[in-house]
Amino acid sequence: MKLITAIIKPFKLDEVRESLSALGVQGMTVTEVKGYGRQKGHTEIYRGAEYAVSFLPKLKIEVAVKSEMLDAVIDAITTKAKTGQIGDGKIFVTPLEQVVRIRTGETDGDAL
Amino acid sequence: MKLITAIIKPFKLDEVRESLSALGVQGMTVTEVKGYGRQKGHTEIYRGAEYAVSFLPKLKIEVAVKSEMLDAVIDAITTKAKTGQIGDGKIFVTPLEQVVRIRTGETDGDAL
Amino acid sequence: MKLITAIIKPFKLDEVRESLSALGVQGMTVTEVKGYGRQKGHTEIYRGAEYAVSFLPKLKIEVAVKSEMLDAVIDAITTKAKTGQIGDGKIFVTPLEQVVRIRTGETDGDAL
Amino acid sequence: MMKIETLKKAGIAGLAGLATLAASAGTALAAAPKFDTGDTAWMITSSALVLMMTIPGLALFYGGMVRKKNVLATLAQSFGATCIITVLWMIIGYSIAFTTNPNAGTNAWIGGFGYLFLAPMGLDAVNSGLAPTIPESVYMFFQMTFAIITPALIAGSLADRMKFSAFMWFMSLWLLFVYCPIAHWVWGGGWLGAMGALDYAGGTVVHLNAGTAALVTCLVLGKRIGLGHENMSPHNLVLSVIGASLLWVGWFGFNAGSAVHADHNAGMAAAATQIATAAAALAWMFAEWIVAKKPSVLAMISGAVAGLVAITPASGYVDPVGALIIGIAAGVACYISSVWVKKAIGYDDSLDAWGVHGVGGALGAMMTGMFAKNAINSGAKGWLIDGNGHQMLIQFYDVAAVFVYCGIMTFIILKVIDMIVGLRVSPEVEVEGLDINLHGETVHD
Amino acid sequence: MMKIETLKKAGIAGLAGLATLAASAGTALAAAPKFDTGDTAWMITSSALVLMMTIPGLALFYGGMVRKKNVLATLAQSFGATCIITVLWMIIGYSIAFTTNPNAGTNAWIGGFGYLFLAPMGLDAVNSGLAPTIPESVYMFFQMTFAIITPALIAGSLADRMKFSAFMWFMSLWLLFVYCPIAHWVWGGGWLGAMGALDYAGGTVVHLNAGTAALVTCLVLGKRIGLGHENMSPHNLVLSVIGASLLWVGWFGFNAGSAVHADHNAGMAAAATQIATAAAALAWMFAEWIVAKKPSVLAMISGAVAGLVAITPASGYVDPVGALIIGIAAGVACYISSVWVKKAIGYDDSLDAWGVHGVGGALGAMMTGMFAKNAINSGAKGWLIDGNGHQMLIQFYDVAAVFVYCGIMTFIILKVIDMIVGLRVSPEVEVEGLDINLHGETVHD
Amino acid sequence: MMKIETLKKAGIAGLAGLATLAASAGTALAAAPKFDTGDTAWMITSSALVLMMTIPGLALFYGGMVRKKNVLATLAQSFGATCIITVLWMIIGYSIAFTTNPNAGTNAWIGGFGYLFLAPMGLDAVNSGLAPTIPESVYMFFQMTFAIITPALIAGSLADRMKFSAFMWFMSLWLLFVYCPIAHWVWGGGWLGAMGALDYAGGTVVHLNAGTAALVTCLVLGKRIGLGHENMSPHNLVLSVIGASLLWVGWFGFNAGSAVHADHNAGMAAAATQIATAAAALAWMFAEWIVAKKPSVLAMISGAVAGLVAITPASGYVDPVGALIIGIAAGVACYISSVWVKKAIGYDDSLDAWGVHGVGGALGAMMTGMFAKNAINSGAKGWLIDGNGHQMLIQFYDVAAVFVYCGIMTFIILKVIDMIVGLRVSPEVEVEGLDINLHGETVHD
Ligand SMILES: Nc1ncnc2c1ncn2[C@@H]1O[C@H](COP(=O)(O)OP(=O)(O)O)[C@@H](O)[C@H]1O
Ligand SMILES: Nc1ncnc2c1ncn2[C@@H]1O[C@H](COP(=O)(O)OP(=O)(O)O)[C@@H](O)[C@H]1O
Ligand SMILES: Nc1ncnc2c1ncn2[C@@H]1O[C@H](COP(=O)(O)OP(=O)(O)O)[C@@H](O)[C@H]1O
Repeated sequence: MKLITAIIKPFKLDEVRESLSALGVQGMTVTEVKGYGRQKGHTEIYRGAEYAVSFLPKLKIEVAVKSEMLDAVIDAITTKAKTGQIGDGKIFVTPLEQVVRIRTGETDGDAL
Repeated sequence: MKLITAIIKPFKLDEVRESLSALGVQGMTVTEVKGYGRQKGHTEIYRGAEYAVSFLPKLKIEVAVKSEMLDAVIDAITTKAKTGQIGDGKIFVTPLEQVVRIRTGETDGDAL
Repeated sequence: MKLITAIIKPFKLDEVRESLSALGVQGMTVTEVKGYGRQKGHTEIYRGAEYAVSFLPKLKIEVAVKSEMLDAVIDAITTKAKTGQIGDGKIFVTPLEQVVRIRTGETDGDAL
Repeated sequence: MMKIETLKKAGIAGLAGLATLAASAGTALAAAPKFDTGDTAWMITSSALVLMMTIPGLALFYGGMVRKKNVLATLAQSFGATCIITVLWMIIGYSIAFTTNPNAGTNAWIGGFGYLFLAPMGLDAVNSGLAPTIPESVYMFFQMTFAIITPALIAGSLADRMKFSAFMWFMSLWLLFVYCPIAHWVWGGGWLGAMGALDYAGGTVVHLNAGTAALVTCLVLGKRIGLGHENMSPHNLVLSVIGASLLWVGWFGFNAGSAVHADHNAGMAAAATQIATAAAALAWMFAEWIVAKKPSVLAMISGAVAGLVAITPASGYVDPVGALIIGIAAGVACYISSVWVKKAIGYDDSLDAWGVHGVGGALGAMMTGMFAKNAINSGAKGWLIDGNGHQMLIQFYDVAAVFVYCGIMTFIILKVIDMIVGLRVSPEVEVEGLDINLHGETVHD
Repeated sequence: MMKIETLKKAGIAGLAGLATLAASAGTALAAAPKFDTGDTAWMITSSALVLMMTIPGLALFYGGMVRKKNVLATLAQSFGATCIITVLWMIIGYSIAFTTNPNAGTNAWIGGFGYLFLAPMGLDAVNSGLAPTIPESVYMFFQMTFAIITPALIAGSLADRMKFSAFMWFMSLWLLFVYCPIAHWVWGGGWLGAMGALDYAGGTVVHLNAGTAALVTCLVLGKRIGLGHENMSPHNLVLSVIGASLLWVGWFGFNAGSAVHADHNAGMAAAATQIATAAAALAWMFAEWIVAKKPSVLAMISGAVAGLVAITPASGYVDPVGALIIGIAAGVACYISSVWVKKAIGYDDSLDAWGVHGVGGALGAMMTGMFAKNAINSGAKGWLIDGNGHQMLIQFYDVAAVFVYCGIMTFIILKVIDMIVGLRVSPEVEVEGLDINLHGETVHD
Repeated sequence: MMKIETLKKAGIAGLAGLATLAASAGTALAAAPKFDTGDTAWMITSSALVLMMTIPGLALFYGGMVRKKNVLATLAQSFGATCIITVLWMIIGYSIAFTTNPNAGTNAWIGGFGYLFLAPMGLDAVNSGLAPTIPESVYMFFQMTFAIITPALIAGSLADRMKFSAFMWFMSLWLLFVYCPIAHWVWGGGWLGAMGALDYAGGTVVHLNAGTAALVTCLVLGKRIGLGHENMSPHNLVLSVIGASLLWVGWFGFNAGSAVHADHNAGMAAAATQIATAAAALAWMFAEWIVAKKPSVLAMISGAVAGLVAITPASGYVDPVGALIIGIAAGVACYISSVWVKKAIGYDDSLDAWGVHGVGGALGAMMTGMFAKNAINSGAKGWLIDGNGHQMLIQFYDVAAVFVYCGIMTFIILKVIDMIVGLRVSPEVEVEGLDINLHGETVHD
């Protein structure tokens, strides 16, 4: 199994979620994060002075999937989260050795 | 070593933390997240219209442990975080290649 | 590639970010988290009663890097985030199998 | 306002009235008019209360209802309107709205231009027709606070998407070309007042007027991006509850202050206001409780504001029972307009400025005609109690005149501004939020 | 209230007094009573200030102290209470509390039923016994704001766990069966007032009364889930500080307004209120600073409210030094009751409605007997300064009567409601939060 | 304040004046003075409004501007100052500031000591020189609210880094050794008033005074850790907007209340205040819009406060046009001082207490000399309109005297406190936040 971690622009969440559901992904976990990268941050004004805010609000989506679904999911996220502008985000894939569903104790595939 | 990531219901945190301390786990990192899954979300009312909030507040607990402690920890979390209702959450296990304690520079086992 | 996850004290963020940029790391993702560990928490007063807050505010920094940069980055974080006091935090390294840049679809090295 | 009342009084009665006032305020013959300290105390207090309705009252009521990314921009609208209108009112607004035009014919439509920059307003100046017992400085200030909140109310329908520069232009032009004339028509000696329209504190001049402008504005601007699928429920109702509460408290300056005396009319207006507001809040709350199964906090505070709006024109003319009925009607009517009608027709009146102020103001104006009671206000004769059905017609003329004139003028003003500076922010700005893009600030958390 | 005073005055003095008032308000012989504009201005202002105490004052004071998941539900309680009580007061409350029952015997216990829906309250109506110089519409409104905040105070002990429907029932029944009778006993012409009990603005009628009900309510409801191990400290003291500040500011309408005149009694009451409040805030703050090593913000604002409560019955009767002593005593006593006694006995008075209002109200009532000064209020003779020890006994009767009657009636009312709609939410709802479950809303962040 | 006015009036005029006042307030010969109910109503209201300026007004204005970790500590400063100053004012402050010292020579510098604990202040007491038509209890309370906000304003420059214990000491000593003497010099019968300095509501006594102390304090304390590279922009401008709005609303009690009558002077002061405030807000906003390309919300509210400050000394002396000019000047001047001068010189006046109150107060005092108009206030003759250039010199003496005396005394007081309890928190505490460390509380979210 794989753990897919995607950093996306906040207002893209709904579209991404829908397309993943369409693929049969039954769940995901979302975290509000601040991202730093090529995309330039905003400047806040304070007493006439400008202050550069280099961290931008992003959303981190974590999805655990069976290995065979990996490409489909990556594909769905990339197409839905893309705007073509700098700052669209990244997708990271890490190995997932074990999954447990707390409610039932089911493990791995059955737990997703 | 392993990195255990558990998604649980917020009000279960204290119980889980206590049972982990009991096992000798010395630390953990907790993040407020929003979860999407089988558990149905709430509906917010706005001007008489209902709006479905599909993401529910959850807590993500990350615990780095020595491999030999893995099962004990998973076990502790499952028992403590379980309510039996849909939405209790999941546990994900990922391989952890290296750990460093910033304060001392100690690594791996000693860093936990 | 590796995914480096560091838990640090909040006010150390700027220093760490600068030293990573200096190393040529082009991006990172930061999350506000609550940490539990050896460092003692605060006590809130409420109606004259003291209540121990065992979780302390920390920042989690996630940086995806090419394997060859791993040590340099770990080194930079450790030196910049260190205060020598308990609670400086940890660095976790996990394997990273795949990276995609959503905007361009570039993968792995090119995506960082 | 006192006006109607005084107008209608037979000369003698009128004189008598003024005499008494003068008497209770000391000798009327002194070179400098002797003002009534009680009336003056109450009217300065009322002015401060009405100012509080806009900042922070209205600012918070609206600010809590938008999404978090736009909260500061929404506060900036109420605050900015307060500032620009204050200055314009001092320069010309008061003059054209509340002073008499030397040409009687012209005076039916617009006031005089002799008070520019308030130049003639000396220490002892008095607006003898409209506020005989207090210094004109106080009356000018009291009316200024009405001139401030009326345009500011419009912001409810344009929330989340208008440029700040365009907004400031809009407030300025709308004040001069819509509010000032209409205020003069009804209160300042113009044709609607002469016709006998009853509008104690501004059901048509303030609320229907702002509501109509709000409706036109949201139609001109178009819908917000994401409306329908994105969650646009209030980001922080705590702010809205503070705002609604301060609107309620401040409204006593608005309605009871419109007596322009600290007297029995003011007292009755205060009582009617309190009763109608509570009744409307309960009506809307129960309506939603029945339909949506839950009594939302937004329902309670929206209902309260609906009640305040509807009782505004009636406050000095109706008795407690009349107020109770008007309140209940307002709560239900505004609930229907804001929840059902809006959805049915599909315009994006973001925070229901038309649904609450437009509908509530028109309803209140008509019900004033129904429940006005001569025993409560010698300046009025209503339909149901005093059998003066003709008043309903006058009220209708008032409503129609304000709706038509305001609607057309607002449309023109918006089109002009759109050509010059543009009305709406870019989609990127709208999606990312107005706070950081228009004002370079955000609420940290 | 003036009442006691007027009661006690010998006929002649009384007439003289009224004469002067009438005089200063113009000819007393006019068909319609001529009201004093200054008194009227002050009493409308006072009513608005007292309303502000409940919304947004009390709503925020309580709302900031609960956990974030319950903040909107807590605001809804203050706001909902304001609405339902306003309507009930207009329908029957004022009549049974502040009008005279034709049957003298019955009048000792309850007022008349002639004022239902305020039908007889015309434009020139005046409550000559209780408020001779202002329109009755104003006095009715002023007393309404007291009737609103008293039940609303109870919400402090039932926070985080009561159904909204049950709460609305509770407010309604408690107003009619507990507040109205007791208000009549002390202020409306009933037996406690006749006996000579001194309660200037409501130490027993308002605070001990609400506090006692709060104590009974939290005992009947039981403790909150998680009490003891879960962190239940205030989620946002910024809101509580705003609330406490507005309570403080509004309280001048409460205490100085109880003079029912803009006169020296009102002035002295205002001064006493300010002094006692500050002294109590410092007393509680220092007490905690010494014990818990830190001066918490909650300590300061709780102490301020404790001082406001304790000076309420005394405000029009004591001099500045008396106020200072009462304030210090209140700060320490309420600190002990809220922090130590509560923990010792173990009831869950969530926000210390009993600890502050019950204890502070009773303490204030007794200390009023001690420090009342005839030179400050001709209607009172206290123990320490005027040597009238008997007053202490009267004050004790007052305290005992309110405590016993309120305690029993509150218990009965709660049991009845529990049988019909149920008092407490389900454990799931309590754990997950009242905002989303009862009102379908949350504060986004 | 009335004082100057009365002082300057020729004996006869003066008597006449008092006579009229007395007349309008009933017979002056009665054993007990008959107070004017309208004036009394207005002055109690004004006192409540000015208290509201500090809590919650100033508390929120400052609280929203600091970083989130220090918001509660900042509120605690305004609230704590309110409490400690109230008690000290009752014990000795009022006596030395506003009562006459038996020794005429000494009286030029400090008031009498006969009013300790307000012991002589009976029910009918009146401060006949300064407030002839209201009870002294009211006047004492009104002046108390000025004594509260002045030291509290200083907190703007010491935010984020001072110990709470040191702060409470500072407030206490500064009140007694700086505010009370200066208030006596200008208003209480001291030498500056006698010299003819015009300061209607406190441009020098309140704002320049607090601003100067703020400047000295931030210089003594040193800069905040992280200044320059860390983001120290306001954490929640919603709070600051509420605060600025309540300051604005409350300021009518401050300026119009300084007429000590509900009369034409009060009315004119209110009008001038409103106009200058709006003009200044727009001036600062446009200045920033031009320079930084965006009109920030902070610019609007800072400008409004700058206008309120600058019009304070002038409010009762200038006409609307004068007010407009003063407002515009204040907005631009305070923008420059807070944004450019501060950066150039490099002191860390955290929230610009000096930049706004010091600069605005001094500017206002001088412009009062320029625009004071005898036709608006018979007690004043200004330079530009009345051709009395000499007034500019008097105003300058006033400014210089306050700046020098306050600067020196503040420095000494701070040094003494630093030796005894220490002024600044430890770096750890400063970095981690004052809320949790000084008060054991945090805002949960
Ligand atoms: N090396 C990295 N490690 C972790 N997160 C990263 C990394 N680089 C970028 N990110 C995340 O991806 C977001 C977008 O990256 P950015 O360089 O701004 O644009 P793009 O995705 O178009 O290259 C950043 O805001 C950050 O949250
Ligand atoms: N595939 C997944 N990847 C990541 N997180 C998931 C996934 N499925 C569920 N979750 C997380 O687990 C939580 C509980 O899952 P849910 O399906 O609602 O109930 P249950 O755990 O009983 O199956 C979700 O709210 C979400 O945060
Ligand atoms: N086993 C662990 N798993 C995950 N996070 C941990 C673990 N141990 C510590 N942490 C994180 O590191 C932070 C610092 O650890 P702590 O023991 O307090 O001090 P130190 O890093 O000096 O040992 C904690 O607050 C927590 O966020």
